[in-house]
Amino acid sequence: MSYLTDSPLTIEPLLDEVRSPERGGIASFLGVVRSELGGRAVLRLEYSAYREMAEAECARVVAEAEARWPVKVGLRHRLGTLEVGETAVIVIAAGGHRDEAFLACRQVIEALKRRVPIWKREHYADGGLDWVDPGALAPEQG
Amino acid sequence: MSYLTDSPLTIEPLLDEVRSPERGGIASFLGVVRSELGGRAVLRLEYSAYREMAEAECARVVAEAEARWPVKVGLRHRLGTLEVGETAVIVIAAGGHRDEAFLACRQVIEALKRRVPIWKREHYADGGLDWVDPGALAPEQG
Amino acid sequence: MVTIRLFAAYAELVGCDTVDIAVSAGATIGELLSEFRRQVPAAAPLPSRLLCAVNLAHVLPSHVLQPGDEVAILPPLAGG
Amino acid sequence: MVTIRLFAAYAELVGCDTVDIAVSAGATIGELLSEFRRQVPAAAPLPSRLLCAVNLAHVLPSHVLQPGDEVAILPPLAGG
Repeated sequence: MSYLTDSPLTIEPLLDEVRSPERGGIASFLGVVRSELGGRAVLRLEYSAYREMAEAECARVVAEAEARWPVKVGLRHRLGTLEVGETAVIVIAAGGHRDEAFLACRQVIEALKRRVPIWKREHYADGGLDWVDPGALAPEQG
Repeated sequence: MSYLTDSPLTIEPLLDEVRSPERGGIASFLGVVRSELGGRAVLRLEYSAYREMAEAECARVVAEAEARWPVKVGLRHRLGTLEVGETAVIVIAAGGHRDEAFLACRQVIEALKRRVPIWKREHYADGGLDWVDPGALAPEQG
Repeated sequence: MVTIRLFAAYAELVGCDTVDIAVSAGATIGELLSEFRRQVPAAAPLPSRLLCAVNLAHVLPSHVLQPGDEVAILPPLAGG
Repeated sequence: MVTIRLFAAYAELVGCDTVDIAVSAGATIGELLSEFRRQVPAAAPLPSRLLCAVNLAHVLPSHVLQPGDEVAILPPLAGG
């Protein structure tokens, strides 16, 4: 099983991986390529990663969430070139109740953004091209 | 558009209703029929509603979330007989960023459970049959 | 005369989906519920606090009824 | 000799994916980074604080290197 993929992401297959009759609450998050960043029109994004470490760090993030809450976590991040509107990441947390599902889902996407070595380069409509540094954006951006 | 349906729920069509190039963060919640409640094995659930009011209240819940946060909300609740593992409700909140998506999604499922006139009767493996009263369960149940 | 709609567990307990209750003009939901309990013996097992809706929206017991209102008594909600 | 892997913006800036840096046995990541800046002029534009990983896990500058470690310098993370 790999947390990274070069293929388009859809939620149903990942949902099927975490569903079970004991898990009545399933929270999920999809990160989608937005059409603008910091006021500039975005055409597409190129995601790259330190693949071996990203896989290892995703596994740790998932294991930590599953140890902290009674949930099963599904996680996939896409790499390569993504057009505006395409899904870059999916996190799913399935638990007995919605509290733990929401908390674990949120925790995993926050940890992924903070810890997993993935980078993106944005291609702007004005012809520009920039590596994205979330720390350089306004706090609520990204 | 109706918030209630008698057909099986899948997330993709509802996702397509709320996706847009400006909405980079999509949080969702699926409520699934659990195999046990209060220690008793459940076979299936029968959902019924005060349909006209449930539609009106769902519309109010969605409008309130969309007024409070910059999000587009999708909401569907299934009625009729559902087997264990089937999806009873889907909430999706799509926003520019994940904060508002998570907050709105959580708010809508909490408001639905508190305000929308829907009822369920559980059929147990031991042959019993009970109307569910979430207030009579332990606080974190349901 | 006000028609009260009943649902789910309460419709089963009382044995019908609607009941007609005679109340004076300008009565509140609280007064309607008192009349309902007096005129319908099968309502005895219902809890003392009842959730009510008028015209498809939740209301408090102090809500004053208008002619033509659609009134409903709602069992504990269990959606989701 | 330690091989440092570079990625994304940093690989572009420095102009290569790996650089070999000579350090003494028992050096820390902080000492390796100082050597890296001294031995590789192209590293000058990199920020003063650099995120590092050893053997596929994040480490602090005080981390002591072992023979055979896989060392990486990571640009600001931007997944999701």
